[in-house]
Amino acid sequence: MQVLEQGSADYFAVDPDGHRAWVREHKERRQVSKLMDEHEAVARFVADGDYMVYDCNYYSRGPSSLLREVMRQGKHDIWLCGKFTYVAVSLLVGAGVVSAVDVGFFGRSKVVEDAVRDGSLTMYEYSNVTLTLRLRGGAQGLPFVAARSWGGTDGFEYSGAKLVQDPFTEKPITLLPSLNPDVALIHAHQADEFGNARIFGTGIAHQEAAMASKKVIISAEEIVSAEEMKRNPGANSIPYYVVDAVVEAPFGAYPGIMAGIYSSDAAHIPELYTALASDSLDGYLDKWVHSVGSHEEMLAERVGVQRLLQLRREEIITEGYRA
Amino acid sequence: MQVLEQGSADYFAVDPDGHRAWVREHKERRQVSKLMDEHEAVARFVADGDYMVYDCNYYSRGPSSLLREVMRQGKHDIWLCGKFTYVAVSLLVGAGVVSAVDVGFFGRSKVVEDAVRDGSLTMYEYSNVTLTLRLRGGAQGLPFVAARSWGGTDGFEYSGAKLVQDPFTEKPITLLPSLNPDVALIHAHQADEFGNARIFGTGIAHQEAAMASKKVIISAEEIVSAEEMKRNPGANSIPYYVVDAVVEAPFGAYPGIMAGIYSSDAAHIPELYTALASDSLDGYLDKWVHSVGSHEEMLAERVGVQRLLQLRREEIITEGYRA
Amino acid sequence: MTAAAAFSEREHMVVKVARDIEDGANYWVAGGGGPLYAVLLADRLGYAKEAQYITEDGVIAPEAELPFQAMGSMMSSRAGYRAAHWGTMNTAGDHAQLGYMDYGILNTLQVDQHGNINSTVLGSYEEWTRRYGGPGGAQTIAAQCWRTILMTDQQKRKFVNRVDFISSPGFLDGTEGARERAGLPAGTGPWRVYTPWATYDYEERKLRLIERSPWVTVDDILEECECKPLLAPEIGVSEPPTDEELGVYRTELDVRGQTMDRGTWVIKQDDGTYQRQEMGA
Amino acid sequence: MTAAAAFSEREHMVVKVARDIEDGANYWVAGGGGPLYAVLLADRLGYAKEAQYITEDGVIAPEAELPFQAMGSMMSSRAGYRAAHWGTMNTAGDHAQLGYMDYGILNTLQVDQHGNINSTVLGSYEEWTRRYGGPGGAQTIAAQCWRTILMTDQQKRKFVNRVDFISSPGFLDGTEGARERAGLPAGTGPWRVYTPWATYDYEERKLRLIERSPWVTVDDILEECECKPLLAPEIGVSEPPTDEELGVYRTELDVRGQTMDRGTWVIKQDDGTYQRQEMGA
Repeated sequence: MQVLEQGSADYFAVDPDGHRAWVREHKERRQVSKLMDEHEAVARFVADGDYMVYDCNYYSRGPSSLLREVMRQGKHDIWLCGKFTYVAVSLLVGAGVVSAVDVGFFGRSKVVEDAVRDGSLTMYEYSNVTLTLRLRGGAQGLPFVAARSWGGTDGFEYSGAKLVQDPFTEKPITLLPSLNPDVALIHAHQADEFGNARIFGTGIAHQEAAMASKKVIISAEEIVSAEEMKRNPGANSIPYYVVDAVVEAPFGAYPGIMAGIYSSDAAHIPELYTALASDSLDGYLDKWVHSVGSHEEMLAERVGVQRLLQLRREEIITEGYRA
Repeated sequence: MQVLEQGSADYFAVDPDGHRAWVREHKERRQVSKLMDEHEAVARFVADGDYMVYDCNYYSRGPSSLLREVMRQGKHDIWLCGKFTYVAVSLLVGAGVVSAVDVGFFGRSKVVEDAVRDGSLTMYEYSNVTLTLRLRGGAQGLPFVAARSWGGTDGFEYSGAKLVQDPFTEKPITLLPSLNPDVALIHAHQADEFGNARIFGTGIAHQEAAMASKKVIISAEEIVSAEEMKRNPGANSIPYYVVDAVVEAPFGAYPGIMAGIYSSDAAHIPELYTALASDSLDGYLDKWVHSVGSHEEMLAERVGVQRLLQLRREEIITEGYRA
Repeated sequence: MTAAAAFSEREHMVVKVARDIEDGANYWVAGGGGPLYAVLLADRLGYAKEAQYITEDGVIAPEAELPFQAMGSMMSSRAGYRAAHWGTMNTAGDHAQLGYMDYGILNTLQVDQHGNINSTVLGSYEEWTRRYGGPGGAQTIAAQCWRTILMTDQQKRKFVNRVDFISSPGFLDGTEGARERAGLPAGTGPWRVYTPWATYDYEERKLRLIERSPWVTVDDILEECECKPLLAPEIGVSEPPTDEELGVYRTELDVRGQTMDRGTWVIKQDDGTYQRQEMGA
Repeated sequence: MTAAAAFSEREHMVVKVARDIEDGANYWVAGGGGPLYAVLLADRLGYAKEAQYITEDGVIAPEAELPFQAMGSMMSSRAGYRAAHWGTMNTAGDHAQLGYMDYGILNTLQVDQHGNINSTVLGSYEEWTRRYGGPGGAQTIAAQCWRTILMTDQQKRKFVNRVDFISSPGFLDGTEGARERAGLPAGTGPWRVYTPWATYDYEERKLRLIERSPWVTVDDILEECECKPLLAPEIGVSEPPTDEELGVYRTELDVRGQTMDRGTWVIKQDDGTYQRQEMGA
């Protein structure tokens, strides 16, 4: 199985045996409460220098309240898994959190261009599916994952991929290095105190991200009893023993949609775009992140009850978003 | 990526491009009715010489009525994916259907030993998970799947596996050839006429088997409307466009359990074991397969209403087995 | 069906794609906007009621509740309404890798004579002038769907000899078997490029002009191509959109005017010819 | 707790395993019977209330509704009752490959001095005398759980120098790093073997006797080993089961007498010693 070509870029090191050792030493197999507030969860489980993944994005079931807390705590030197993300990359870069991005897709912005230009941000090239595949490989405890895509692109050269000769068909095939992120942030519809979590609707790679990562923070719209979760185990997306922290976060996806519960805040989008089109995100970040002490304070001071109720009212479709 | 060792056995040929071509040409992308009776489904979609996979087994949510129809129609020269199967391998071998088995696990029997000894049955060595992994590879359109297991066994030599040097970690790792079976038989709790199917509870590799296979027959306890299936898309295990035939088969798992609907028939098990312990299964097969024209006739003539109602009554747990 | 009196050029492009949607085929549509609208328009107008689409987040064959909210064309309850199946991104990727996607439809920033697609940088990779957001889902769509359809504007800087960066694969260097040598599935690749002015196919893996819009000449088109496409023996003329097509498009799909408010409009003249008119002019 | 007056030797073995279950650890249990009963017994007796188990069909941490029906220890509603998660076989395999399984417990047919396991053939592969059903889940359990526990009978033909066929991996040829060279995860391997007469661990990857049952001598055990195990400096003596242990075991778990009805029984004598007695004798 000959290596025919390989990318020349650095990639986040893959080490399945090291990951297994971490799991063995750090993952709690007892069913114990992991409930904590967002401040404690991010302080304990997001470290400067971590490789971080989050599922979905700032507009759609993303862990927006956790992302704001990461910015509020001034985490830095984060290597980000930038799959299927519109504005979150720009926000985190603008807040000084990020020093490297594995690019799947992000919304172009001046703040990102400036950071790349001044050398404070390094880009590694992938695509959405190659990143979700890398997470799949990590979620399965494997060092790599095969793909019949990615070969032939110029991104290949700026990635950690290798083109090898498949020893079965003798055709060329791409191997992507697996990802075991240091930390995953995932927003769920429901979770219990142990970390069992339910996500309804589609997803990008929430199960893969949770299974692949060393540390997992779940925020949830609703904390339900473990007894309730056990009544429908087939609806449970993520099992407790991979989860390190559970944060109650109603409207945690704000300003994004939480399908079946509330709509996205259409009024917020132009505000964000205006900020992104400018030289600096400081005004936006000050208003929505730094000038409030917590997610709840942001909801109370910046959004308000009436708007929140209105967002719930606008989400008229609920079919399929209940266990 | 050097091949360090490889098994010397034949394996069912892996050809992802050939499979893609089959999918393109044969899989119906329209939402059309595929409802048919078991006779037509098996006559049209199980061919002599096929590689066949079924999910679960004769005691637990297996496609028992379809397996009996395969025997009734005298299919032969079938290469069987023998994962997680107790008596089904022996039944199919005893009925003259099978000429090769990829062994994951089966219940030892005289009929299998005799067939191997007289050369009419060839065994290839795998394990349960290596077979479900091979199906996963097939379900993902890949030629192989990596595993950190199977190396070091004597079965390795009698399989299609290869031990290669992982070009990322430089450690040895096993590659298993993917499986794209010719035909999959899967029993579901619910299906609609187009082939969308719901399976509740655990499974062995029902989604992988369906996605990996060229032809897919779904039998279901209940045919529900497509409208009903669309009310909870997250509960739908298998999408219509991979399915070729839908067969209504109440008590289709008999004598096995259909979790949440009916219990296994405890009285049937000793009868089957007695047959398996003897030299021939002819008596058992005659009674349960050949002397009845259909699954419904078997239920009516050999089981009876009272027993069926009793089996429903015995299945007291239903939590989690409804959408 | 009445030919519309006024429409944007981009609306014309979406309508052209909608008319070419193959009934009974599967489409993997990238993101929102034109690609998704084209498939939905074909359905709503009855052109291809049995074509189905899959989105990047693993929605299979939904009955989308229109219109979408802003940023709501994926991962929203409206977008996923009454689907056959809800999966994830890897579901969509697996099904594409298995060959279930007859077509992929993409918007693109820059395309070259061999159908390669750039959504990464303008300029060289090390000395870029603009940094874009990467291939997203397009890379997998372009690699694995049987036929890839591109939608883009007809501008010289968008039709280049060689894209600045291959973010998503076309026919690569254009030689026979180049995709297969790069590890991509056999028999896949670019199929059509639609612009507001023109439609292209490929001959021997090289872009070929097959149709023009009635308000432009072949020379106008070639003027807006750095890479000179091959020319089909006969260059067809596309039918402008009808009132019926635009009615559905504007009221149910592009309700926020994403394709309507930008670019150039076309006005039908009394003599039956069409005149381009810049927005705001 | 009262020492039981009469019990089967296999019951003794299951109770020994149950007492050694580590609280707060994850167990991947193979199939039904002894392995599953040992973990459930540890839970019901309060020895390890926070140990959890995973089954081959992907049930994680169930509150199993006992007793099971025949053939109902997997893929049944009782077996999966009130679990934290319902997955599939690949779920169990993935979690094991990721290192979430502290222990695996297996019944086995034949084991050798390095903990290799045979469940395929007796005799050579080409000229076998008995053909068994293959490794099933045991191969993955033995390859990937951190520590593998075996349960088997103490018979000379079961404890051999080299198993006729390695269906599931132990320490392979016993050399250091042999498992890693075969592509298995680092730091895994055989941990204990329990029989009705004896308990073994491994020293330098070789079987070592550490405990005997009170009704047998070390010589009795060695007599029933083709492969001669190492001997621990002190050989402990196992505690026979108590009435409490057997009460739970017989009424809730082994209700059809799978381990009770076969093999040899042990009767406590008035002088406190134990006497073996063949069933039916």
